Amino acid sequence: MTSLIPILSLLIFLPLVGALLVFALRQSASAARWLALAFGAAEFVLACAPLAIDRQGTAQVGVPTGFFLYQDHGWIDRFGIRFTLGMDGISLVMVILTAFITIVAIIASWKVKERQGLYLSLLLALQGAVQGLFLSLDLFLFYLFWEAMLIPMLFLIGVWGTGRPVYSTIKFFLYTFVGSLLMLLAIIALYLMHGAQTGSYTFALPALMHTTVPYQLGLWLFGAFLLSFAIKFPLFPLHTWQPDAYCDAPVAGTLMLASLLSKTAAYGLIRIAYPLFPEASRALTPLVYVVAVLGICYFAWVAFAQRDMKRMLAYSSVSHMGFVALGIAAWSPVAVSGALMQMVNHAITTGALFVMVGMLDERAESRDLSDFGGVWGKVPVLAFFFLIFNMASAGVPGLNNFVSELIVLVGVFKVAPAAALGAFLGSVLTLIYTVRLVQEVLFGKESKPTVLAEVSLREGSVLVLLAVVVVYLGVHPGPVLDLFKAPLELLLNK
Amino acid sequence: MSVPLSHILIVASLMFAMGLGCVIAWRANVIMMLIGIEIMLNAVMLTFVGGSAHWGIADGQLFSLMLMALTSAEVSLALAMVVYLHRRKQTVNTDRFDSMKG
Amino acid sequence: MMPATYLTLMLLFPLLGGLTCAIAGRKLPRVLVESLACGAVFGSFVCALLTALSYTAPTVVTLAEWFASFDLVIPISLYLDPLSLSLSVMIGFVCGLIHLYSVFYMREDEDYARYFALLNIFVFAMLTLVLAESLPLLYLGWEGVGFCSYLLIGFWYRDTNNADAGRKAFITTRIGDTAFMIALAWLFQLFGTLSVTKLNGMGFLMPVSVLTALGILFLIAAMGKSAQVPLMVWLPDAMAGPTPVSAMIHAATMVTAGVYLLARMYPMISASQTALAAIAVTGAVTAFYGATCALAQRDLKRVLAYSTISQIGYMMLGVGAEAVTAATFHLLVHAFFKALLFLGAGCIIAAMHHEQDIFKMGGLRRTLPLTFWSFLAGAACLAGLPFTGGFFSKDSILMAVWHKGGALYQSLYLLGLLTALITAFYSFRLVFLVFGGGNGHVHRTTGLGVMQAVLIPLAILGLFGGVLNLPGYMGEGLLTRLFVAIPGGGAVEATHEQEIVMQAVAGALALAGLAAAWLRYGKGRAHRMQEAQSPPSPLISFLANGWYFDALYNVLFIRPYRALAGILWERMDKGVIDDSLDGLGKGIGSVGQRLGRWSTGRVAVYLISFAAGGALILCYLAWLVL
Amino acid sequence: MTLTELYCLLPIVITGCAALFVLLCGPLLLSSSLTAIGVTASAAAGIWAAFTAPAPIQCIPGLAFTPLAQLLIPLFSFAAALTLLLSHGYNERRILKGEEYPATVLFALFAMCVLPCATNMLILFLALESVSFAFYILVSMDLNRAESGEAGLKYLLMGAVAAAFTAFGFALIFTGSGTLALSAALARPENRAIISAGWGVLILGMAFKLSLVPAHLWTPDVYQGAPSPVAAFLSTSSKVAAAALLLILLGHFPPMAELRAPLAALSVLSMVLGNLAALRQTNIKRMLAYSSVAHMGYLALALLTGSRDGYAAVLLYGAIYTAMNLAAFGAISSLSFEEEREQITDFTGIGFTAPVRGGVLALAMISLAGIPPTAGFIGKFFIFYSALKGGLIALAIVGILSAAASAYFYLRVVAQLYMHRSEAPAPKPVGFAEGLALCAASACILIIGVYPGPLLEMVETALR
Repeated sequence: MTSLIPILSLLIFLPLVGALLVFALRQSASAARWLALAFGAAEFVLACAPLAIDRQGTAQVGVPTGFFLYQDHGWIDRFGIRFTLGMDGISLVMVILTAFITIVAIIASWKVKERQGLYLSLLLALQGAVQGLFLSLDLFLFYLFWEAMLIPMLFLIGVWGTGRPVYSTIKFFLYTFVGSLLMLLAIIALYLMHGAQTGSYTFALPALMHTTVPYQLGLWLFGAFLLSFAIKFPLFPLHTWQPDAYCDAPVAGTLMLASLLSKTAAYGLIRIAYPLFPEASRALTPLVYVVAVLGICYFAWVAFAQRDMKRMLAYSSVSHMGFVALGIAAWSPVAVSGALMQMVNHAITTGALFVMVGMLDERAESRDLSDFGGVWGKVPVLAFFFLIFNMASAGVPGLNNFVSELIVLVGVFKVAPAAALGAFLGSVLTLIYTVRLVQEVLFGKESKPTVLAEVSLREGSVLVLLAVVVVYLGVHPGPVLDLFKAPLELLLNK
Repeated sequence: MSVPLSHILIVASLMFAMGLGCVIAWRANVIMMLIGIEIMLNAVMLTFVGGSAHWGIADGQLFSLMLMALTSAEVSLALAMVVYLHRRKQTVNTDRFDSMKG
Repeated sequence: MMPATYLTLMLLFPLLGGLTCAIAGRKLPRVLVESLACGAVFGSFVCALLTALSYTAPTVVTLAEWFASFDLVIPISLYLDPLSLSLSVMIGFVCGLIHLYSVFYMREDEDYARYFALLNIFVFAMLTLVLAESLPLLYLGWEGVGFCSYLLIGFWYRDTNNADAGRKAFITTRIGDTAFMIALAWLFQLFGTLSVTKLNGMGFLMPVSVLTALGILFLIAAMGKSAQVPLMVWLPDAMAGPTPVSAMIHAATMVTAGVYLLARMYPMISASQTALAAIAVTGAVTAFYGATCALAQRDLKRVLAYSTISQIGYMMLGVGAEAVTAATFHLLVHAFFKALLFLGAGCIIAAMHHEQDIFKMGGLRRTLPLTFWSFLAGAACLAGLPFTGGFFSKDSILMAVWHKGGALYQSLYLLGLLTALITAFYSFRLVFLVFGGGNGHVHRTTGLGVMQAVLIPLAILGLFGGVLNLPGYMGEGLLTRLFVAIPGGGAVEATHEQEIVMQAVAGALALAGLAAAWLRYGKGRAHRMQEAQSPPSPLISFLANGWYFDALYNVLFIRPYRALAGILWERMDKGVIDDSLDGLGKGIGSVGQRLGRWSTGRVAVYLISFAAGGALILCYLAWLVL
Repeated sequence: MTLTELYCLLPIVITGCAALFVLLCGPLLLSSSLTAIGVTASAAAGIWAAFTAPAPIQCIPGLAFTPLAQLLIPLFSFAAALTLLLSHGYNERRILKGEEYPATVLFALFAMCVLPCATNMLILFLALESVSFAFYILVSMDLNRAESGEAGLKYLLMGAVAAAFTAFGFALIFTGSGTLALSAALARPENRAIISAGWGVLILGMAFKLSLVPAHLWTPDVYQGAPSPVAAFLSTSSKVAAAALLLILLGHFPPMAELRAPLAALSVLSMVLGNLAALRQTNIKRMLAYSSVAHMGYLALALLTGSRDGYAAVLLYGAIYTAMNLAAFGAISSLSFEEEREQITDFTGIGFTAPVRGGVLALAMISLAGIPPTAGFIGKFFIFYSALKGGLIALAIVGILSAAASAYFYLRVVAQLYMHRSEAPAPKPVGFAEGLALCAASACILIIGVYPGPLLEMVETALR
């Protein structure tokens, strides 16, 4: 169904316009802040708008099945590249998630001291690119957004980062860049192959799905896609950019990286790589299982050794992303819906934890575990939220991560019990470092400085927002899971 | 036509190679290098003339004439530069002009 | 009213109470928080009673859908049957009393809001665990109680030891929980459902080997939660929490969840004799282990903790011997008398100004008479003195074991008897050391009145708990009648003579233990007091340190884990992966630099390279063309 | 001469006349008016050419207003105009006075305008060499810096040798085929050896112009020594001109099979060496020189396909590369004051102290690295698309990997611009002319990056 208002384009361009306006207003930090927040909020409203429309609508001519919002414009005719956007349940959830996380990021960057306007403007630009990625149905367009995301991120880490920001940001960039360039070759190869077979040269994803790819070549092409996505994911052993980047990025940067950018990779696997190369993906599935399980356990284990909270969370974040990879690898409806759910939950939980570490860092000017202790006694409200998010991350039922991990594991167990068993082991390891984090920060004797500021209204609002989502998704994730159902049926039956 | 084309080509190639050799070998003196370049261009002209003769058309000669003009322009430019550089560094050894590298 | 309403309210009261305390507790007046928390639990208890009164037949109540993904549908559904009903009544009652007790016990603590919030949420989770019909919901309760236990053990978080104990409990039980999760995933793969009732009904469809494996997974889950060998190490440390917490969580309710789980899944597991045998062996070994360790403890609460381990071992043994009723019976009675003992210990500790070493106590029978009598009742139950509740319940288990027959079960029976003897001995060792002698002095008495008053109903229930399920020769048991409908719930078909003989044996053993304790600690008290000053003998320290399991695990798991974590990070992550990439980058960079050096700055080199390139091309062409 | 022919020739006439006019009347006019005249003339030539229909020119043999000219003349004019704008402020700061400078730029433009119009080898060669001549002078124009003269010498010597090679190539091809006219030239099988030798020599001469390995060694020295605006002009137009020459030749002589391997070798070596050698360069101009080696390697890759797609990719990439490098060198030149700002460390914090110039430089770097949504990405996409379509899979993979490595040194500049603190005072504000040039270049980068349709269309038309 194509509505009168081009919601999909607006979803992409609204943040971009916002970025420009905020950039224009950068001289006045407070104006820039409120404007950015206003754009963030407007985007969120816009992102939620499709919830209100009829999503069952009858199929229309020219619109691929399953997409209840669809837009198609000519763009670069020479190559048959079109500006095609489409929204189904999966992208809807991802779009809402992006809008939500961006709001959190904007509020979390309220106190950025230097060049705040520019900072917020980059955040909005990044949001625009991510939204574009989640909506594009043209492979070229997808790739464009996939790479364009890197630019704002590059600056966010490099300019506002701490530690070794330049090293980290360039490492992050190069890592992802190598992978994505190989993916570009694969995309072009697929495009050429499809063109040669059908005579119509197009990057349209639904059309490309019908390409017959020889098995050997398919392996290579899928390998290129997989490599690119695995780096962004990141999967073991392609992850070493990630702790550095997460650690050195400013709070909002880490939030966007951990909560959204890693999701784009998972989204790419689900939306593009797996459906495009069903045979090749089947063949490489054991590999994905191995790296996913290895990742879950290995990262959880390494996380335990960390002294820097942010680095610990960075490892924790990849460890949890392993469940997403696991779910995708199993490629059964239950497992993939679990993976998608885990993407949402991971974004919320890990994002919240990074925000909280940012708050602690702001207060104590340290992220080293040994500088903390007895925070519970000093700032009980903050500690309360810290505990909740950590428990969510450890998979305590009633909170969000449990649901998705359960679905993934149940789904995976059906297909590959051995992989699921490995992941179960990981859940023990997860708890080990989580309680260590909780204990060293919250419990023990009060360390210096003995007085920390309690959460402010601004921070409180963010935390409450996140906590409500954490609990809601833990108790009643039905509506979100329902959205995944129809698109997954289509994707998996291909 | 008494001289076969192949002979002309062989001579021209040899001249060209010798000119190139001169340019490479006489790096201590820019003037000698310029002479080497002249020899190379002369080989080119010879080829053109030979080609013209072979095909019985004047195009090659025309090219040779143009080359002569070009050469003179080139040499004048080069000599101007030699004078300029000599004034700066008191040498015409090209190996001395190596402040930029890497 | 419908049972659904009662059940919902039963869960909602403590949940809302807990949430209110958690969110607004610090802003509310203390009295309000306390009465809210107690009210919520008593509300729950009332609901449980009402449910019990209106109970007719097992029912499944589906309240809502938790989540659903394709064929994986997880409802929030509750299952009301005699097992869950009896447990929820017990939980409501015991927890209610302990809440009341806590109000006075925690009188001086500033963090009352956190305390009551956790306590209430614990009750909610425990009731969910007991009432759940779908396994994930059961797991929610299962983890929920674990979470509350974690935070309550480390309630006085400023002392790192307390927090460590909480962490240890959480992690150790998580190992068991993982087995639970695996079983859960596997069950879904096998049966396509996670409903307890459906699973129990379909168990027979599967080959016995699969059921054995499932049974063992559930057993591992139970080992974690119920502190059975080899996952028992956390429970003694868990005594770091406030004493009412120990009473409620680590004696009466949460730790018995493992037994409950096995009882709940019994219809399915029971198809596998191997699984049952494993359960029975675990139980018997744990019972023996706990009892021996309790012999040598000096800390009042640790004695009780080991005795809890031991008593739960009995319950497991009961399940393993196909006597679910007996196990449940013991579970209920144990809940009463162990809560009683802990609460009594709490009174003592409060009165002794947080002194927990039993060798520094004495003479309290005069200064704390009420506590003394109640504690004595509890100890009698624990020791299994004839005609106390503990006597009947323990005996019904032992009888079932005997009755099951076979070499294995008979040796387990003997082990059980031996344990019973030891139990009687250490129970009265405790009594004599704490209350005997003359040098009793009490530091604090405020609030003790109510705290001691709470002991009375528990003491009565403990002593006369036997009426819940009297042996066959005294008339049909209440529980047996209730449980007869469920598999494994029927009474053991033994003749009255057999029953009487066996009870006589057990009673005699208990009395023997009492006598031995009297000889050693009643009469020889002064001697023992002196002995306690000197370093303990190897055997004593072996027992006192829980057979050195902690040290063993430390060497086997904890230290390697820590060390490997560091190695993986420094050597593997930073060393191999990252450095090799950095090295690659550096290598490429220096190759580039070298290539850049080709530009020497000398034009002659440029010309030579140019000419060489030309020569190469021409040679190639010549080779190709000529 | 008919009126149509005059119309067609007008761009050449305009630039030629403007060059002479500037040279003759220079002493009488202010430098700003010289710049204005130069820019106006280039703009006029470019716009005129863009809107003139291709037509043959009968009156002058060897010339025709080809579709290729319709694309390339505007492109060269654009580059020349921007160079003049950039040079205006630069020359004032560096005290490069005199009318010779704009006149030489216009001469170069004149020769460049002739080049795509050529229909015979003589004109082609003359045009190409005239371009080089102009650049020999421009490179060594800065008498204040010793490097400038040195660069001129190196360029001249290498250029002369390369010209001899090119001429020898033409001579051999002429001898083998018997005509100088491009349209009539046919590969005669009996002279295959001569013609292929000619091609071999010619390609090497062109490799010098395009700075392909192993004829690339002069590039860093010359870029470093030349005044920055000249480096901008040199690195863009002269390369595109050389590429155009190859295109014209290849378009008329179908490339022979034996040339594939040498071209492939040149391409791979250039891509790899250029990108690797740039990695640790500390001098931004030398870094850009190596980067241009690599970019020309990509171009050679597209040439190698021998397909229409490949040639289109060459032209598109040439155009895009022109915009990118003009922006990059433009930013450097506008940031150079008393001394050339050429060490990468000199750019610390410039992104914030001089936002426009820093931003343009960063944009140029991002575009050179080929990251969307900049033009560089479209160019790279087209190149690798044509390479894959032409079946050059291994080369494409090597190329893309080296391109990935290249991101490192481009980003290093970006990092230097924005991610390091600097105590240095802010540079003086940018002049109008330079600002205009920078904005024009960056606008091109962005517009082509987002909406390359029209340019693609133009490229397609040019190849018809």
